[in-house]
Amino acid sequence: MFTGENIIQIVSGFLHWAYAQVGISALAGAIDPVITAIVMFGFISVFVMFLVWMERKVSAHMQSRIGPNRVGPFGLLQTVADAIKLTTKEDVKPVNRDKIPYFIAPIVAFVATFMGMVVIPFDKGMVVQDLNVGILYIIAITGFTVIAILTAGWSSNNKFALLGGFRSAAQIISYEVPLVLSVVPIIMITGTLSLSGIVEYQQQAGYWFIFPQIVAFIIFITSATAEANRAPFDIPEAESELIGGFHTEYSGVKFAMFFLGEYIAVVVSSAVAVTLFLGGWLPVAFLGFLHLPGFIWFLIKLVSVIYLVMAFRWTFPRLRVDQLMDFGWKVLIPLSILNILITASVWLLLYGKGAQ
Amino acid sequence: MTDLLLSQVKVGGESQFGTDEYVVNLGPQHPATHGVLRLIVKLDGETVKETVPVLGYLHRSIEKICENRTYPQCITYTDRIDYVSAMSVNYAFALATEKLMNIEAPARAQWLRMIFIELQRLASHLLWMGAFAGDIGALTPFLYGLRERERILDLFEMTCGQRLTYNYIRIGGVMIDILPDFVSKCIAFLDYFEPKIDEYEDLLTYNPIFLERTKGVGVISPEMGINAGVCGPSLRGSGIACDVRKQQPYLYYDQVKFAECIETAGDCWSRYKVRMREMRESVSIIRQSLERLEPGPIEAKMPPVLKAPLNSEIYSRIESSRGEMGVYLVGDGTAKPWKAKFRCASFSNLYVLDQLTKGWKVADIMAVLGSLDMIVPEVDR
Amino acid sequence: MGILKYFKDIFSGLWNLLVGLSVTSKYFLNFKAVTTQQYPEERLPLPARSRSMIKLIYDGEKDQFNCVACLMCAKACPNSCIKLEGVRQADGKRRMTTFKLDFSTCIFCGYCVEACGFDALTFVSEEYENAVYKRGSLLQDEHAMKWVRQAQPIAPEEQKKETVIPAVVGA
Amino acid sequence: MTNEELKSKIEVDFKNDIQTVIISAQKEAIVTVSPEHYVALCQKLCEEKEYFFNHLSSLTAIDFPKENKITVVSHLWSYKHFHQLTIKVVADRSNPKVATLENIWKSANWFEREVFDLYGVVFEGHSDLRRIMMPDDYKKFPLRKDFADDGFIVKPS
Repeated sequence: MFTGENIIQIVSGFLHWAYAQVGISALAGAIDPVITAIVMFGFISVFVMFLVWMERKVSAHMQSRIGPNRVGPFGLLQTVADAIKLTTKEDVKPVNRDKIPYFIAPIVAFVATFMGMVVIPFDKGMVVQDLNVGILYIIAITGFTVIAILTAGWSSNNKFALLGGFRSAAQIISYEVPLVLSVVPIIMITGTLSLSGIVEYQQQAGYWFIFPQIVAFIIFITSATAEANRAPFDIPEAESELIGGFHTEYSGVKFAMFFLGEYIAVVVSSAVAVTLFLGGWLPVAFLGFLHLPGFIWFLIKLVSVIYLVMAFRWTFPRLRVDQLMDFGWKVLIPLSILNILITASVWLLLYGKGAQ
Repeated sequence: MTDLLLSQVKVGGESQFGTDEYVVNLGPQHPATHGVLRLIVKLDGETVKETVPVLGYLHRSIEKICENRTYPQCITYTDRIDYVSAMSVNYAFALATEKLMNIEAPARAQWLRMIFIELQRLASHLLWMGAFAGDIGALTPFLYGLRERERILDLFEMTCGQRLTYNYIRIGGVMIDILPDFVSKCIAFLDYFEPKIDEYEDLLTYNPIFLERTKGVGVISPEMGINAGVCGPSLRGSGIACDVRKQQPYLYYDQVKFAECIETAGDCWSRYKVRMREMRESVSIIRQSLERLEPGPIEAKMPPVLKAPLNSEIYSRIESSRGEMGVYLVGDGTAKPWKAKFRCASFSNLYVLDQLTKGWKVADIMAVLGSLDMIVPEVDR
Repeated sequence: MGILKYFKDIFSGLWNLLVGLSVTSKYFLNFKAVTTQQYPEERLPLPARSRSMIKLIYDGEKDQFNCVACLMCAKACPNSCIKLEGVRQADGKRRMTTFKLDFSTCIFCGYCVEACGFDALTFVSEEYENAVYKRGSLLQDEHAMKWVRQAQPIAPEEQKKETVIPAVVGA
Repeated sequence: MTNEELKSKIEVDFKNDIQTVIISAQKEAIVTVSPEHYVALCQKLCEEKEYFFNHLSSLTAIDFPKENKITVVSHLWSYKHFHQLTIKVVADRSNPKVATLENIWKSANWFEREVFDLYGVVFEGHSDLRRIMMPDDYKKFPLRKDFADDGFIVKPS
């Protein structure tokens, strides 16, 4: 069967054959992860470009427009053209910027979100590094973006950017809490922090966690949207209030890095949502006869979740900064704590003390 | 968050970390000011301490220009006063001139004027709805609003040849009669349009985020609203009946049935509700007017050169899309007005912005500004 | 009660968000609901009355412009953007010699066309791409504005409507 | 109240304050008031139950260079009785000074700033009398009849 695991085996077999040909078999252990990372990087770049195109198409059709349709078939190459434009364009910098933080901020924003991809299992065994603390790792590493955004807002020496940076700090810190709390019930049930382990548990149990944990799913998607600074929680950017927020003064490649960082954050959080709640690479039950490889199922689910996030953006107004805090602290956190309590008590009732 | 920090600082009397006023220039080029309005906003963290509008970036002195043009020529400039609702301003000037010179427009012209002014009100409110939602952060209603507005503009272009500055309503009548298929096209549009209003309401009215952003924000109390000269839908949101169409009927507004839309809360949400309900009323007015449209002349008999009597003056008011639109004309016996004054709703509505935003957050400036339905060319003239 | 209201608010809020999502998703799934046009390829014909460009009517049979330089258009123009001169010919009729219209100040109000009593000025709906690269190109003379009326007959009711326009403008 | 009733009532009530009250050819009631009674009259018109002119619809000025005067015109409207009144007060053109109505109707604030900006009428007691349309360092008063519009027209090259 043509599954993700087979692909990995074939590829690694090919690689080891190639190493033997050039005589560096001894180094294989060191080179393998590097090559995997490069492949990952390529895949993610292409996928993010597809997402940008998808977002524009989705928004266009929601607004009864056509969207990009000039470059390539259905405008698919539009993002490539945009990327070329952004990379070749002049990098306009404010004179009184704080030079080093201004330079570092977009790199941190890009890298921090990108690192999250390392532990996402696309298929059984198709994962760069299957950490046993995968969820913790993702939550920790994506939290880095707040530093990037705050640095960007501060170093641009622009009033709107500074306001945006402060808003972002307040927002991301308060939405980390419900994000983590919504994941806790699943960890309680499965007893593992590894993402692959959670998917395997769903396979054995025969159901996806979205069914017992619908509340957690809603809380997770909401907080993940807020974490990625996307509408309706895009107050750090808020183009009708703060023009561009923290990236007001960024242009060219640096802007592209922020832009890509935002989309990768969407991919990472949606991928985690798929893994935790939608059964990762498992096939949809009533469509099992299709016998598609696991990573195709994963991508289908991923794109559906991302569509949901995009539909939020193009339907809802933006919250005000204090209402955002209120919503986070007064609605999401109590709900997620309640969810933990209910899950724990039901599990105790059902399985007794020896649950697991 | 900022409030908390500040309160801690102030407890010790002399503060160790002084906080500065944070002065931000919103505009003249800013995505949310609908043109070239400049707001100097003094902030304390996210909280607004003072909003000072700086006007005049679009001042073209249309009143001075009108003093040097003949009465019919002035109409072309009234288009530019409020280009989102040009028909209403056209009519405001034509009405003042007709009263000044004792001209009575024929019945068909009056009904046509009513149809076009109400269509214009629909177009203007649609653009407003989109821009208001856009200010709050929902971008899709803007496109929906423009989509329907486009069909209204198509009706205008079919009749008078222009889409924005019509110069259609003239002194003593209208420019040109409608085409034979106008009535059927107009009814088709209304049939298409009415379900769309429900769609906008689905999208916005009870959306919890929209409610959060607009309910209780920017409350105009009735006393303050009247005293500060707020008018039109913005004042009707505070529960004051102030529709000039009801209080000082012009055209044939006393012959059609329509309700004056009044909400009582006075916040952004009630102003939104008033305008949404007004769209439905406008649709009903257009339907009634189309039924009563009868063949006949479209232009009154007039002398070839229009001259106002010596020492004559008139102040006439109409309800434009944005509120009360007054035109004050002083005639001196020549073909040109000695003085022309346009009293515009946006100008007097914008005055309350500072009082409405004091103590609120930055984002509320956009919500309040959007809900007041302000158009910069009308403020600056 | 407070707790109940708290959960009720959350549920009604969620429901209204879903109602909003259903509207946008309805348009997303209906791919035929597109209302925009692809401009350079798709050109919509403008209505016949469209005030797109002012043209001077040229009579091909008599090999001359219809304009007799009566200056009514120049008087009617609110911005004084029309400048024209004429001469009295040997047969006693006036003819226009130079005609200049400054489109940089023209506001397309239509008063000149309405004031013209000799069928010399007209609006055309075919030409509407009036942008130029140099501001000077907007000052057009009679050669640039020359336009020969097409032979196609105007619909009778349209013709009747056109004649209703009275020329009550000017100082 | 109709305009005739308004006229006769004002004639009786404010005999000492007003200069003239007329019904114009366009059927509008127009009161001309002397500058010293201007604010007091407006205060009464705003507050007394029979008049109740709670809405200052417009405030502007007219320039008469030949008579050497600037007339400040305000239009009042009552949301309760649906009647309209025009109030005129005459100022000297060389040094125009009129009392402010800001303390009666707040909306007069910007209207008076506009008149100050474009006509140069100084409103005494106004809280914030700055230019509103023109730049702060502008010297002329554009809506006066002797204003020369010199050098603003850009001719095409």
